[in-house]
Amino acid sequence: MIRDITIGQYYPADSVIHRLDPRVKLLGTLIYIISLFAFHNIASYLIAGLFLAVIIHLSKVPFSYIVKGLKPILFLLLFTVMFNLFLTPGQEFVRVGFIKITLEGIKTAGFMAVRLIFLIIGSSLMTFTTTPNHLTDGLEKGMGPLRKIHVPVHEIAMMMSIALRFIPILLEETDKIMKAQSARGADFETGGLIKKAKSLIPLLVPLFVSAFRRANDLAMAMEARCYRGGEGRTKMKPLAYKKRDWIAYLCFIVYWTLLILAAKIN
Amino acid sequence: MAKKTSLLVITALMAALTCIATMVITIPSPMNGYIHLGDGLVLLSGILLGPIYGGMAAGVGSMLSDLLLGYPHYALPTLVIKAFAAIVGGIIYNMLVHKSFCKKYHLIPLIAAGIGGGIIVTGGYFIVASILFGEGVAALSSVPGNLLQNLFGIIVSCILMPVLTHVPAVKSMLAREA
Amino acid sequence: MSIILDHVNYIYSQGTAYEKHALQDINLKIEDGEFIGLIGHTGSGKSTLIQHLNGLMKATEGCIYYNGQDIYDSDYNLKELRSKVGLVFQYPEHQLFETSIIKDVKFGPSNLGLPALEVDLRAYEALKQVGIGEDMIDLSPFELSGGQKRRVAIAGVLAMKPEVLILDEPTAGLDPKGRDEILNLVSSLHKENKITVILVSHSMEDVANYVERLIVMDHGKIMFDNEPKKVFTHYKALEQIGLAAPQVTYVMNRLKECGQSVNTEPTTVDEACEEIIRWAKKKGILLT
Amino acid sequence: MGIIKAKDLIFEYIRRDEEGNVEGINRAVNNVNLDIEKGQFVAILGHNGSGKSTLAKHINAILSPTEGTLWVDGMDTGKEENLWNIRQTAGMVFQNPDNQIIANVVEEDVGFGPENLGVPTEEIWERVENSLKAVGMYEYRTHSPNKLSGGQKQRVAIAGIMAMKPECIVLDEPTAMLDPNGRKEVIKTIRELNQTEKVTVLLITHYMEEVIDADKVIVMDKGKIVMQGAPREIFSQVDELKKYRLDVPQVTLLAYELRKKGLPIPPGILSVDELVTKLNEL
Ligand SMILES: Nc1ncnc2c1ncn2[C@@H]1O[C@H](COP(=O)(O)OP(=O)(O)OP(=O)(O)O)[C@@H](O)[C@H]1O
Ligand SMILES: Nc1ncnc2c1ncn2[C@@H]1O[C@H](COP(=O)(O)OP(=O)(O)OP(=O)(O)O)[C@@H](O)[C@H]1O
Ligand SMILES: [Mg+2]
Ligand SMILES: [Mg+2]
Repeated sequence: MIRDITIGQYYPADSVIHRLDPRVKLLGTLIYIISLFAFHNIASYLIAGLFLAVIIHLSKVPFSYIVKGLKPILFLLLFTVMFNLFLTPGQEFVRVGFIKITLEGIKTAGFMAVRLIFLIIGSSLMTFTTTPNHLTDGLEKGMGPLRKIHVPVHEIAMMMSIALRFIPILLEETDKIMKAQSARGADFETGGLIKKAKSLIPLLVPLFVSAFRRANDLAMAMEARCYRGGEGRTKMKPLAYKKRDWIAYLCFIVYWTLLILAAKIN
Repeated sequence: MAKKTSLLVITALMAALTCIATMVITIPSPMNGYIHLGDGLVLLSGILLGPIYGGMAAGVGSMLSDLLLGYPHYALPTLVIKAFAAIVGGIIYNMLVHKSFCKKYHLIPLIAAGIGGGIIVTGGYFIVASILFGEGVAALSSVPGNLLQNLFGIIVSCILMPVLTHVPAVKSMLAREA
Repeated sequence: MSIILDHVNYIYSQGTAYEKHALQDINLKIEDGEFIGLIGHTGSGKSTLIQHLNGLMKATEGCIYYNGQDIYDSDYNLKELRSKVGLVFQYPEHQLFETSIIKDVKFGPSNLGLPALEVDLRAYEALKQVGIGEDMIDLSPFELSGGQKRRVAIAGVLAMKPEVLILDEPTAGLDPKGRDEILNLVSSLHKENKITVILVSHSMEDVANYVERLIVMDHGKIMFDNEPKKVFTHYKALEQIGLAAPQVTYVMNRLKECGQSVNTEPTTVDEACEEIIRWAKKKGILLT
Repeated sequence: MGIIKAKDLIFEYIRRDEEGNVEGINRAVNNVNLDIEKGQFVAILGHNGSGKSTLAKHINAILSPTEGTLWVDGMDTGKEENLWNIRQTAGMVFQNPDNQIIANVVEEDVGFGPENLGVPTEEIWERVENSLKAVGMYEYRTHSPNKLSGGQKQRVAIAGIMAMKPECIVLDEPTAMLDPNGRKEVIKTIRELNQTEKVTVLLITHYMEEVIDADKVIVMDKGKIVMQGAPREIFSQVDELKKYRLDVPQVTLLAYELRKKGLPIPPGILSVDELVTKLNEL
């Protein structure tokens, strides 16, 4: 249903990970991604994999759901692997005709594939367990310090949340207008590129007119409720770290330490 | 009504429209996620709203579609690249639109802006691909898809621009800037 | 000419968690030249139903026949059907897009591939029918008042010369006079041009005043399908599903409950007035 | 002085062409004088384009007068420094519920106003709870507004205004997009706020049945106030109202017709009960 598009990939469940403060998840995802690039040896990837597995388990998101999210990049993954496999120069491992596979190639391709998979699962876990609205809240809070250098943090967050509110409304509107013009004999499907492009006009003009009318109305409604930017505003739901959030941060520190240790031993 | 609130909401609106344009017609593309029409709206955001707000609308709107469609690993790069593309596109458009030789053919500044923005997008995603998949041919493979998408974007904005100028609210917005 | 719905079912988002059975086993026959009212609470499926009648939505199950032909046949011309069954959506003025009124009204007929002269002719005629003067036709539709925009939008559908005209709450947001004007227009199209009309409305008073047959929907099913008078005798059942009867019907029923010998059938002011006068004369309050 | 007072209020929309030259002037509000007492329930009727919304926007200081003055609780709406106090004193609910709900969760939307006012967090929660309860939407506090019916959304919008603790609410056709049930819910809510919370209510509507309980009805025509008085007074002038493109409730019309036919019924019957009682007394 169109109306639910703005929850995106969110998988509703009641888990520790779902309940974590969005700031933790944002920062955590970032730390995790950096760790994948900062350390590449077998031991560190094992740790990273283990860490991910624990989080997946805690999040209660079914593994099949996660794998489904990997599907769009399957081809890309294969392509990358092949590429690195065949084109990395180095010590020859096997040779079939003119194709040469090197030891280095296998190693790079393996690392590349694992890193990519971890990267995508890691970042997807964030969207699986956090609604876009929560992410927006998290961004506003997390970027708070940037306010000191005059980044309009509140405005950006407000803008994002209004955009999220607009998306389903505008999609519904598009559908309505499309039907109404079809009832007047409009045809959006057949014809060449030019004809198709032209047929969009009866859809787009009313869509923009109504979108701007909505924007105008909403701005008026906001002003009528005394909105005047972020200054002097209080929060109804100030994000406050709970004990579990600190524990989560601690876990990331432990994770990072383990990685350093693993790199040292290597 | 204070302009600030109004501008904020219109920025949100452009972000929403960018996000929708990115999401409605998507052709999954193996090399760079998906091909879509969003770049047209990115360009228009830059032109209509100017660098700061336009960049915000384009970046945030595109980022939201990455998040909603399940490409969160692209979200952050997208935010930066699309914002930058909108800014560059907007600047090019505004530089050219007042030139006499462009007055007659409104599409020239638009196409130029589209090409400018397109270079940013293609280059930006190339850099991202290089980081993700290693430098070389694997990263280069993202380029054709992005160029195609850029072409779509230019076509979309060329259709939309004359449409938008019919909308009374936009008309007054453009008039104010001029 | 007729429209027949045979065991029509429609399910939104089938197979997902948001599944919604919006139409449940609808059987309906709409004859040529009828004036039908369609009422029901929010979400009862009225809009879903009318979008089936011109093929905009395809039934999940069941068949629809227009003049005896199955509209879901692979070789059936749906585009032609849409010109025969004109659909005026809620707030139709939101669909205007052209730079002038006349161009907008021409959009429908020119999509039918008619010769330019015929298109012009139809557009002028439709505008005349809705009472938009020739002096206005070159104005931008965006410069008109709400009521005028509504008329132009209706003209845009009329210009396709539909045999069946369906209107989804055409009077929302209009002032009382504007409301009457639009309904009178629809009524005269029905009477003079013999068009079949289906009117979706939230106003019991309006349907009682205008329509000849009333269909009541509840949770995707047809609950009543009869003359308005007969339907409104079930006013208690209507209340149960969030509807009501016209105010005058309540007056008559209350009088009856108070032991007065009045007929409870009236649904319009005129009928009620007549009935009460009759009662008053019989009772001797009023001299004949 | 009443809570809302207008003196010789004039407002003109000025249309400009692309170069900014004046193309046309439309006087939407023309010489309006108005005095509304605290705690009253006032309804405004008038044809499309009669200037109702324009007048309403003045009360919230969204528009400021071209000429004349309008005071809200003694504050001149033309003065910039009064802006925020005026908006806090007089809240406004608009026609389309979708275009005035800002947040993506019901309770957050209701909290939006108090947040802007800088109300401390604890108190915001208290206000949100109270206002959601007052409009009967407390169970829906964690829902997304996208999934509510029109009437429910509109009640959330009213709660959003209530949470700012205004002394006066202006509602511009809050029921125009709703079905009869939604309309009933909203009107009932408004009545309760007026009666229990003593909020001054200014209701703009095209539905005559909604105004029979008002303390005062104002009729506008082409920017001017042409009739003013208690509903009974106003609705007894059926022909006059028709002249202004308006109407009367159906029972009122029936009573009027019966009276014309010679039945001794007093003018200005407003409800079914009233008419039945009067007929029974004959
Ligand atoms: N696009 C959609 N996706 C899913 N469900 C929908 C969609 N459109 C409508 N519905 C649901 O189908 C049911 C029937 O809706 P419909 O719009 O036909 O009702 P209606 O009688 O026209 O109501 P209203 O009086 O509010 O216009 C409702 O429960 C509604 O929530
Ligand atoms: N933004 C605007 N710019 C120019 N003219 C306007 C604007 N808004 C309203 N008008 C004009 O001002 C007059 C009064 O409009 P207003 O919206 O106040 O009427 P209304 O009584 O609220 O009508 P309705 O019942 O249709 O809501 C109308 O002639 C209208 O065309
Ligand atoms: Mg409907
Ligand atoms: Mg109005």
